[in-house]
Amino acid sequence: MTKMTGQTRRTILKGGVAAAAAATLGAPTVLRAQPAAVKIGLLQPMSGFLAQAGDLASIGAQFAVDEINAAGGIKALGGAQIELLIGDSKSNAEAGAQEVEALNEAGVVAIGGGFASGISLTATQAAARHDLPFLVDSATADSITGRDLANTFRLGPNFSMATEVALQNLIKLNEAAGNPAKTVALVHEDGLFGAGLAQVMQEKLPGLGFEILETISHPTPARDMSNVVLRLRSLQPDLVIPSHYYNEFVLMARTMQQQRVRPMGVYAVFGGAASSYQFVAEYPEAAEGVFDCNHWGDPSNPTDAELKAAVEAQGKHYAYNTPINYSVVKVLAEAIEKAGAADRAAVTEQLRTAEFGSGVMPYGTTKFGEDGQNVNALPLNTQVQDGKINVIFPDQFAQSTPVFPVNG
Amino acid sequence: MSARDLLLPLIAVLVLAGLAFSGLSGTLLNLLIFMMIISLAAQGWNILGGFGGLSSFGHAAFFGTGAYTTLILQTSLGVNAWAGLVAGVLLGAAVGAGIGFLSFRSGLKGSYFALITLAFAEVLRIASNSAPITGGAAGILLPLDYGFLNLQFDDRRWFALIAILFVGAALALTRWLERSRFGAYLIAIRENEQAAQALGVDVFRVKLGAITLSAGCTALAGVLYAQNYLFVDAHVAYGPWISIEALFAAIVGGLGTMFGPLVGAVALLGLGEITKMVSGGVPGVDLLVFGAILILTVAFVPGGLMSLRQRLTGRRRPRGETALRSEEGA
Amino acid sequence: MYSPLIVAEALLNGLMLGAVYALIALGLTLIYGVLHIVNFAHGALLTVAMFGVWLLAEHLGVDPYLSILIMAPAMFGLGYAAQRFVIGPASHGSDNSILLVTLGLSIIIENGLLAGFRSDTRTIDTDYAFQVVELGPLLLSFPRVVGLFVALLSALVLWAILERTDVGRAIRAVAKEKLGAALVGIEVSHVYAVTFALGCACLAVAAALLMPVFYVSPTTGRAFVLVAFTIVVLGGMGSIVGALVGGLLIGVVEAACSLFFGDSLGQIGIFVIFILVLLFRPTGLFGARQ
Amino acid sequence: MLSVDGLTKRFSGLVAVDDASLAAPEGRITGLIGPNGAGKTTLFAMAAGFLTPDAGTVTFAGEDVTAEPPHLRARRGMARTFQIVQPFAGLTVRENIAVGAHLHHPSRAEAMERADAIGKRVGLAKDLDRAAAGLTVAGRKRLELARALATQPKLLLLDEVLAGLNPSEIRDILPVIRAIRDEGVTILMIEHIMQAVMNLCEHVYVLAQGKMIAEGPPIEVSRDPQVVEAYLGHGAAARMQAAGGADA
Repeated sequence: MTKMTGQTRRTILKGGVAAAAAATLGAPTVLRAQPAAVKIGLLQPMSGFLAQAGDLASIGAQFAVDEINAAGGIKALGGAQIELLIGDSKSNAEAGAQEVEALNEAGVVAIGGGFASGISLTATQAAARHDLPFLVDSATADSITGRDLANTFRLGPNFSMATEVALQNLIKLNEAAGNPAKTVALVHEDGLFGAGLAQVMQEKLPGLGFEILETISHPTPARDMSNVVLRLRSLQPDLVIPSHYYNEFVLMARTMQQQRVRPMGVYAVFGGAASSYQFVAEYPEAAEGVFDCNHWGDPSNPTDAELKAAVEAQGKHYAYNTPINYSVVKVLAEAIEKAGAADRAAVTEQLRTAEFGSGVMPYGTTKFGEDGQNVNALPLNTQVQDGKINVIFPDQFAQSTPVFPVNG
Repeated sequence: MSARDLLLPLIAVLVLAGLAFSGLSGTLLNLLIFMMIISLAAQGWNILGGFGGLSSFGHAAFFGTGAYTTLILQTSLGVNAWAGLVAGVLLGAAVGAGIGFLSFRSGLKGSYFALITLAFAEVLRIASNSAPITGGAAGILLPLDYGFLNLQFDDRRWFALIAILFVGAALALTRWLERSRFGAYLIAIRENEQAAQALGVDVFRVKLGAITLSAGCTALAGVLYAQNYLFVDAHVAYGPWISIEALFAAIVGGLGTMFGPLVGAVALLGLGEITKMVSGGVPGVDLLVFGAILILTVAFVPGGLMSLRQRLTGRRRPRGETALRSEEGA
Repeated sequence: MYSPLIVAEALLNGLMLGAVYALIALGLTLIYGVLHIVNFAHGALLTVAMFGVWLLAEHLGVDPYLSILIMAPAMFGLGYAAQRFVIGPASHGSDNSILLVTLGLSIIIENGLLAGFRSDTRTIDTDYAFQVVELGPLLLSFPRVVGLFVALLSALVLWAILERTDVGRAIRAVAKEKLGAALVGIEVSHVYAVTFALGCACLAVAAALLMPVFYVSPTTGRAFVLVAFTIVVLGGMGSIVGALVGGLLIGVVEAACSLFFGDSLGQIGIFVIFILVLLFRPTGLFGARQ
Repeated sequence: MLSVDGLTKRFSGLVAVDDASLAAPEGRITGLIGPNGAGKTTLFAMAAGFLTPDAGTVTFAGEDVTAEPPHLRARRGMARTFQIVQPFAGLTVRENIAVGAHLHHPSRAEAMERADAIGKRVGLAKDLDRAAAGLTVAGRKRLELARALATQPKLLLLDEVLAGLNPSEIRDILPVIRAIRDEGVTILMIEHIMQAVMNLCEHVYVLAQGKMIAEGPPIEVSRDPQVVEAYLGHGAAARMQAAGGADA
């Protein structure tokens, strides 16, 4: 890792007041005579039940910052370095909003991240109070960008976009195998994420020729998945479409293995574990063959492999949080570059009108629509094959062909 | 209650308002607002737990009802925020009366009362997490729209001022409790229910009145919370965190005293910020300190911070102490 | 709606999990029966025991079931110290204070674990975690079958301790007549602490039974503590038999609820039972009428 | 003023009070005596509404109050003290008495004023600002009495207010009780101390094993050999006569 030089400019905000105090005590040490550093905020759950996601996200964001700084910083500002301030949303919406206030006070030009929909909803609104541009990473609720908030943008795809792609690909998958799958069971966590996704599926699947046998909900955290799996055993659906967070996904997959429930496919949309290398590494048998339609880095982009290596160098398992937050920082830096000033309004204006790269995400050019949603955002379909997570759709990114039905 | 009785609440309001307008940074102003909200919740808790000796572990039930009510009315019926506030307080009070009716009719007190309030709050949390009217797990988001009628202000000092005024009103309410027959009856019940009954106190009605007032006050805190963050979900509204914060602030500050909950909220949240700063943001350390303070308070200063002041000035009023120990004789 | 086979298996699952619930509730009800306190820190202490089991497995490679031999004495000691040196002295014997002190204790434990271990969920991977015992057409989870038998065995051991040992006799004496026991020379605060410690040892066993199939994070105990309270109230505060029967019953009810109403609403079922019992039969099914 | 007719109370099979009747006529001091465990306090609790009888009626000032809860009886003018004193431990003596005074004085200031006056009358003048928890046994007994008096009762039910006091303390409090009677308050008292019963009561009831076995003027009852031998123990009659003779 040659790019991670000594000047890591990562500061974790130590609580709201501490940040304010730090801000008044003067900027951190600046090497040599340089233009004032540009501060970018990253809001992630560094603690709480989503802490793993926040950790992976911060690695990606820091990687981007180091890369940009090593390449000479923001050129339009005379090579100003970027300083990344990480705010801990503590995995809850209220703390997220409070951290936005702290980041505002610390003088950031823009904020990226959010991760969960609930947190992103309040955080973007808190940022709007200060006209602070906020680029949401992977939070998927449609409503995040549908609220006339001029400061709010989203890099990744929303629910509607993702489910549309996921269903198209599902049909393709099924057709290629001669349409063996006809019945579906939906298993979802009862939070914003899982319930929202299940609702979309319930509306769309019947029109596409699938029969929904049952929709099973469970709370997060779940103590036990054996009843859920028992119901699956009784229903014998061709497909199981789950939407839950990491632990529950793992619990369900392992219990299915135990109870010998083997549907034609487990087809996750934004699956909590289905495209996580931790799951694949720890429970290869349970993970084998699982499909996911999720945020995912472009496998043909060499930086993606570098990010994976950087994560693994810290003894952690790679997941999508790293590449998408890498890309969030890249897009924000580009917007600052284009604005030519570390000015919130100017950056917002650029985000609204200009076009950007998409970092390591497979979006081509990033262009934000009227509502702030990246119109080119695209989830990728992956499948766990022989202990590796391979992209199977769309074709231009595909690393291998899908195996379906899995139990055949 | 005389005009003189209102002097102290008035001074408190002036000091706090002066602080709000003293050019605090945004973060500190937010902290002040949050302190006022927790203070209100704790002031509500104090009416039942401090004056009435009935420790509730489920004040979230009232807080959440206040928060949800105002946001639901505003987002789906277009009611203005002030009407939402009134409705939130009334509905919160009604939930309090309902829970009180069931619990007190069955004669629950002590641990049983604490546990049943906790269970009610949990039922509400689970239900609101899936009911469509509360937005299910998504919660309810109130759009940003500044204006006095919307109870949203571009300059947050005004919001702080409104919160401070409500805290002042709750202080006055507490002072009234200390000066009224209702309050005397409530304290009498805390100290000895049977003796109070023998003296003509309608125990059931006084308790019911206390939980209704208490719930209304905590519901108001919920309304302000919702109005401040413009968002609630099941965890924020009905989660155990607020029940615990309310109880902490009231006990640490001084049970059954007028200023206890306010002092407790300011001290605990202030300390929480300092702990976070010192611990370098290690999660949990601030709450760990809270827990230790709670135990130390119960063990060594059962009268709370307010009793420390009285000890220093030599006045003795062992109220809080007996509030904690009231069950001994029963 | 479901085949009888599935229903039978679900109910059996519930019964087996209920046995572990019963073990958790056993500690709680024992403490209540003798000390007359509601130990709000019970869930947090369970979490401590689960982390203990996890640490032993993760760093020393100790099998979760074998770790009972280490964890039960360790939790016994911890429980003894907690009651003798913290809860007892700090709460001056009043009901309300004890409730608050144990609440404070649970917050300290939860957040201490949070600071030390963060909120990640930890699991133990064992070969047998997802093995099944085939009982005719039924597939029963091996760890649950173990859970059922070990939990029942532990209850038996606890009963034997209470009935057949000197310390057990002292505990029963204190439970019945504190003053009288003190007068005949029993050191009440010691007996209190031993009782509390026994309750914690039950938690250690429960933790070891849970860990192969469950995960632990600093707040895991919360999910169990309200279930345990429900069982204790249902069985009658202080009744050992009540806790056992109540635990098995709640396990089955939970399984049935979640099979027919889904896991999300199945949770409400337990709280509703809890509230109804408190309101209409606060002495529980096996408690003495007051 | 008060009459109870055929009161019966059972506790899980045991009959604590069995078909007991008594009357406390207006303006007089009536006594209720009996050996320990006779059911006197249970009978009292039913009269004041703290227990519901299984059978029988309680009539107060001509109205049936059997089903009324205690606080409503208190409002009618029935006040009681407890055998085991029940002070509001955390409050001052004045505040304690004021709770009783509040029954007819909603204003805090008035209630406090009344409390002062009543406190002085029962001899607690110098203790008014003390915490009730800090009182001596005698002080607590006086406080019980003061609180009950503060409700301005028509009928006072006194449950062993003299128990635990030393002779000089008893001598101090007897005139206080008599003065209360002289103001027109009817009194029904449970008492163990025979000296006091002979001294104060105009009429006495004897309860034993839940049954009313005798009634009449104290002298007569004390001379009833059946009462003496069966319920007050050997030699008690002689003691009572001696006490009564010396004082009356």
